[in-house]
Amino acid sequence: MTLLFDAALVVVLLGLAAWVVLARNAFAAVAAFIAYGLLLTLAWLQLHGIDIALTEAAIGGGLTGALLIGAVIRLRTAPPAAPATSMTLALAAIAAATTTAVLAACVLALPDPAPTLAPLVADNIAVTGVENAITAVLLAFRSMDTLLEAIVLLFALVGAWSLGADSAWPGRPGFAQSAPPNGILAYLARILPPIGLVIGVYIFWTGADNPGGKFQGATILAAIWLLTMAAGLTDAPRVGSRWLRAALVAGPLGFIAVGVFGSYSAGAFLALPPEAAKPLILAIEIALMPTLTLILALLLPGPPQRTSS
Amino acid sequence: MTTPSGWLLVAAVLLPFIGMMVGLVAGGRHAARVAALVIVAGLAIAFATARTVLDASQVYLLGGWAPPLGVALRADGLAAAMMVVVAAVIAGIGLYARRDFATPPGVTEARAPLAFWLLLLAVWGSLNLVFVSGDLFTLYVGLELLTFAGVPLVCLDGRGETLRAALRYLLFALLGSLLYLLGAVLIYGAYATLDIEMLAHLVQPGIVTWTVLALMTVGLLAKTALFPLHIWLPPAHAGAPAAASAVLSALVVKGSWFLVVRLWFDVMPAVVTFDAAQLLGGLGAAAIVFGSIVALRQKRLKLLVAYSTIAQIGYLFLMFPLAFDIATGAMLHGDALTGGLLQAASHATAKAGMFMAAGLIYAALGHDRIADLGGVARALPVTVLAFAVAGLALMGLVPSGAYLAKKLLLGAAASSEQWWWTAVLQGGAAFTAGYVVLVLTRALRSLPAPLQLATKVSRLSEFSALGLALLSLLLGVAAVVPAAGLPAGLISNPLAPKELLPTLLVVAGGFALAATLARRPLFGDGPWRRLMTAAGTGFENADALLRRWPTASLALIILAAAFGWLLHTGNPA
Amino acid sequence: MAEFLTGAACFILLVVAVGLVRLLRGPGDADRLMAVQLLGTGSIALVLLIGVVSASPALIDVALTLALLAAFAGVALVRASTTRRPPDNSQ
Amino acid sequence: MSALLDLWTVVLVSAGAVFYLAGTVGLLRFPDALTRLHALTKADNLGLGLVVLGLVPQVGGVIIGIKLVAVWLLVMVSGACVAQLIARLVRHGSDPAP
Amino acid sequence: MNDTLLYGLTACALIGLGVFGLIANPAPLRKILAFNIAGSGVFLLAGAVARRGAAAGFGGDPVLQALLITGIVVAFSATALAVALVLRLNAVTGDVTLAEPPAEPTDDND
Repeated sequence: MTLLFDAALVVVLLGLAAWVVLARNAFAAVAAFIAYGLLLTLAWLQLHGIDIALTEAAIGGGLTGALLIGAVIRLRTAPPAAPATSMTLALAAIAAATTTAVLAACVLALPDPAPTLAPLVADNIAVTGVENAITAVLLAFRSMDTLLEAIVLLFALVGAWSLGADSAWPGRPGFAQSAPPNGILAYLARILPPIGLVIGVYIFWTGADNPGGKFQGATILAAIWLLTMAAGLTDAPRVGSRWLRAALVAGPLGFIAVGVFGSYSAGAFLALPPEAAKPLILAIEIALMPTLTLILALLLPGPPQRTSS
Repeated sequence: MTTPSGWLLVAAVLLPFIGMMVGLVAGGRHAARVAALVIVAGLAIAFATARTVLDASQVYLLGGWAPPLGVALRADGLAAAMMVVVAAVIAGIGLYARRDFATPPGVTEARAPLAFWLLLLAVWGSLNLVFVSGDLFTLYVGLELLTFAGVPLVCLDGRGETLRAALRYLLFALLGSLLYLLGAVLIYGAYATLDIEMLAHLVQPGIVTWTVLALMTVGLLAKTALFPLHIWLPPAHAGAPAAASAVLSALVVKGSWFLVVRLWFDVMPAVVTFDAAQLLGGLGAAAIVFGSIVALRQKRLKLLVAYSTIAQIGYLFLMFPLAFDIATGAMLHGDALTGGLLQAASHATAKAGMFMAAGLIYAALGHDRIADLGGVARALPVTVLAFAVAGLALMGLVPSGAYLAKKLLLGAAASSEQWWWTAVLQGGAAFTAGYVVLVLTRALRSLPAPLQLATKVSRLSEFSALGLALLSLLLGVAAVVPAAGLPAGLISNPLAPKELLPTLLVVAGGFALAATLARRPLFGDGPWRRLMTAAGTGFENADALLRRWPTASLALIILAAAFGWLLHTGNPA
Repeated sequence: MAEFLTGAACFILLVVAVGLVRLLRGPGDADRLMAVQLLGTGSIALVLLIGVVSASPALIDVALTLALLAAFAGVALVRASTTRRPPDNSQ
Repeated sequence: MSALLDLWTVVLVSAGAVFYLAGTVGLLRFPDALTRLHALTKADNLGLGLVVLGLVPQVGGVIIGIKLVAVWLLVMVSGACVAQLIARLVRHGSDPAP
Repeated sequence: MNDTLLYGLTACALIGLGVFGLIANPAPLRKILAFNIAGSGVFLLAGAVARRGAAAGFGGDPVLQALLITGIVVAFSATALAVALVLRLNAVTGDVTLAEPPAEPTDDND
C-alpha cells in the first residue's frame, strides 16, 4: 500500500516536472513548480528526511514560489524569446534521455548493502549534547559547511544588491507597497505574524532534539516578514543602514567567534568542549537566526530600487 | 592529524571572508581600507603557508573531527603555490583598482566601489577554500561561493550587455555545479565519504566512478570555460571593468581548473585512462588554436585579450595527457604537473597584467579599437611596456614561468613518447605571438600629432600592471631556487643558438599569423592572406555557433558522454 | 488502521492530482492558483496522514509550516499583479 | 473503546476524502473562476477539517491533538483570506486601476 | 522494486527533464525553473542514497541528509541571484534573452 502511494506520488511528480519544463505559459510553469515543491515535501517524508521536508516546505512552498511568481508577472511585458528549433529539441531530448539512462545505470550499480556514516554519527552524537542527528552534523561534525552556507547567502545578497542602479544606492529594495490599510491583505498580515513568530521560533527551538532548526525557523520568519512588507505594514530597510548590515554579518561573525573560542577551549577551530557543546550550538543558532531571516527575506525584493520610501 | 601550522589554512580561508563582512558594515571608503589591510595580512599568511608546506603538507581537522565524519583542510605544495600566486595577483589588482574604484568625493558610499572591494575579498576567500578544502562537498560550496562572487563582478557597470553576459555566466556555471554536485552524490552513494584522501584509497574503476569523473570534470570545465564550453567568457571578461576582468580572467577560472587537477591527480588517479587524458589535452590544444585565431580577428582590444584567455586556459590542460603514466595506468605527480602549475602561475600574473594594461589603454583613449591604437606607445609607454612584457611572458620567452613550464612539459612529452604534444607546445607559442605582435605593431605605430588622451591614467595602476607582467616574466627564476625542487639546467642562456632559434621561429610565426589573419593587413594584401582571412572568418562563425546557448549546453552533455565512454573503454573492468 | 489511512492518502493524492488539470487548462492565473491551493490543502492532509501512519508526531510541524505558508503564493500573485511599477527609475 | 475510535477515524477521514473529491469536481466542472473558487474553499477546508478531526484520536496526546487542530484553523484563516484576494483579482482583472 | 530504487530512478528522470529544459527552453526564467527541477532531482537522488544508508536507528544517513539541507539553501540563493539578474536585465534593456544582439554594423568593415 505504501509503495502504491509512492508510485502515485512519483507519477504526479514526474508529470508536474514535465509540465514545468514543457508548458507554453510561463505562469502555468511557475504554478506547477510550486505544486511540485509541495509534493516533493511528501517525497522527503517518504524517504524519512523530516528535516529536509521542513526545509522544502519552507523554501519550496514559501520563498521560491513567491520569488518566481513575482518574477514571472513582472516579465510578462517582455517580448518572448525565439523558440528552439526542432533540431535543438530533438538533440536536447536525446541528451536528456542519455543522461537519465546513464544515471539510472549508476543508481542500479550502487553497492548493496549501502555504505553509510550513520553508525559513526550514532557513536559520536552524545558528545554534541543534541539529539537531532542532522543538527549534530550541521553544527558539530561539519559545522564549516554551515558557516560557509551562511556566507553563501550573504554573497548572494551582496551580489543581488550590487545589481542596483547607482541612483538608487543606498536606498530601499523593491517597490513601495501601499495596500489599503483595512484590506484583506493587511488583515492577514496582522493575524499571521504572531502565529508565524511562535511557529518559527518553535521550529528553531525544537531543532536541537527534533526535526527543525535555525534554517527552517528563519525561513518561516522571513516569509512572515515578507508578508507584512507585501501588505505595506512594514518596509524593507535601506541597504545603507548600518544596523541592517551589522545584523547581516552578526551571524557568521558570531559563528566564527564561537569557532575561535573552540580553538582555545577545545583545541580546534569550531570544536565544542563536550561539557558546553549544547549551549554553544544553541549560541551559534541564535546568532545565525536573525542573520538568516534577514538575508532570506531580502533576497526576494532584490537590489535597491528607490532612494526614499 | 592537525599539523602545528594548520591554523594558517583556516586563517587563509576566513580572513578574506571576515574582511568582506567588516567591509560591508564599515561601508563606503572604509571598505577599500579594510581590503588593503586584509591584502597585507593575506599575503603574509600565504607566504607563511608556503614556507611551512616546504617542510611538510599541512592539515587542519575542523572542529577536531576527523574525516569521514568531519571536514579536513589540507595544503600540499600545489595548494600552497596557488595560494601564493593568488595572493600576489590580488595584491597587484588591489593596487591597480585604487583609483578606478575609489569612492567619488562628496559621496559617503557608491555602489560599484563598495561592491568591487567586497567581491574582491569574496573571490579571494573562495579561491583559498577551493585550494585547501579536503572534502568534495565543501569544495562544492566553495565553487558556488566563487561563482556568486564572480558573477556580479561582470556587471559592475550595470550596462545591459554586461548584465546579459553575467546571466549567461551564472546560468552556465550553475549547470556546471549541478553536474559536480550530482557526481558528489553518486560518489557518496558508492563510498559514504567525500574526503579526498580517503577516496583516493577507496575509488575503484566502475560505472559509478566513470560517470562521476565525467560529470564532475565536465561541470568544472564549464566553469573554467575550456573550449568548446567558453560560451560565457568573451562577453563577460571583455565587458567587465578592467580590474574585475583581471580578477575573473586571471583568478576565478583557476579555481575550477584547480579542482579538475585535484580530481584527476588526487581523488581518482586510477580511474583516469590514456584516452580520456588525451581528450582533455586535445580540448586544450583546440582551445589554443581556436582562441588565438579568433583573438586575432577581434576589433576591440579587450575582446582580443578575452579570447586570448580562452587560448591560455587551453594551455592549462596540456599537462593532463603528459602526466598520465602508461606503466601504472594512473596520473602521476611529476614534472608535467609542476609544469602545469607553473603555467597557471605565469598565466595568472601575465593575464592580470594584460587586462590591466588593456583597461588603461581603454580609459586613456576612450576606446579600445585595435585599428586605432597608433601613438599609444608614446602616450602611455609604461602601459604598453606592461602589455608587451605580459605578452612576452605568455609566449614563453626566457626566463618566464611559461618558458619553464614549456621546458618541463616538453621533457614529459619526450619521456612519455607523446611527440604530438611537442608539436602543440611549440606551435602554441606562435599563436600567442600572433596576437601580441598584432597589438604591439598597432600600438607602436607613431602618429603625426601626439594623441589627445581622454583621461590621465594613474601611475600606480600602470606600475602595478607592469609589476604583475614582470613577475610573470621573471617566474622562471624559480628554477634557480633549490627549494622549488625543479630539475637543474632548465634555464639556459637565451642567446645560445639552441634557444634563440625556437624563439625567432615563434616570433616569425607570430608575424605570419598576425599578417594573414588580422582584420586589417599589416603589410599588404595577397592571395595567401585572402585564404587565411577566409579561414579566420570561418573560425569566427564557428565561435558564434558554439557560443549559442543550445550548442554550448549540448556540447557539455556530449563531452560528458565522451569522457564517460573513454574512461569506460580504457579500463579493463 | 495504517492500511486504511494509507489508502485514504492514496485517494486524496489522486483526487487533488486530478484537480491539477485545472492548472494545465487555466485559463486565468487565478484558476491555476486555485489548483495549487487545492493541492496545498491536500498535501497538508497527506502529511498528517503519513505522520499518523508512521507514528512520527514531528510531521505535524511540517504540516504547520505548510499551513502557515499556504497563503504565500496567493499573496505574491496578488501583490505582483496589482503593484504598478514606477515609470522607470532603473537606469 | 478503541474500535469505536477507529470507526470514528474511518468515517471522518472517508468523509474528508469525499470532500476533497467534491472540491476537485467543482474545480474542474464549474463554469467560471468565481464559482470554482466558491466550491474549492468550502470543499478543501471541510475536507481537511474532517481528516484532522478523524485523526485526533489516533495521535495519542492532547498537545499533539491541539497542534493538529491548529493546523486546520491556520489553513482556514489563510485559505479564506487568499480566496478573498483571488476573488478580487478575478473581478478586477489581473491589473486593476489603482 | 523498493522505495529507494523508485525514488532514485525518479530522480534520474527529473534530472533528465531539467537538463532538457536547460538546453531547449530559450527564456532565462524557464531555464531557472529547469535548473531547479534538475537540482531537485539531484537532491532527491541524494535523499534516496541517504535512505539506503539507514542504519543505527536512523531513517537515513544523517550526514548526507544534512548536506542536502545545505544544498537546498545554496540552490535557493542561486535562484534568487539569477532571478534578480533576469529582472534587472529586463529593467535595463526591456527584453529578456540570452542571445547576444548582432554586432553593430557601423564598424563591421573595420
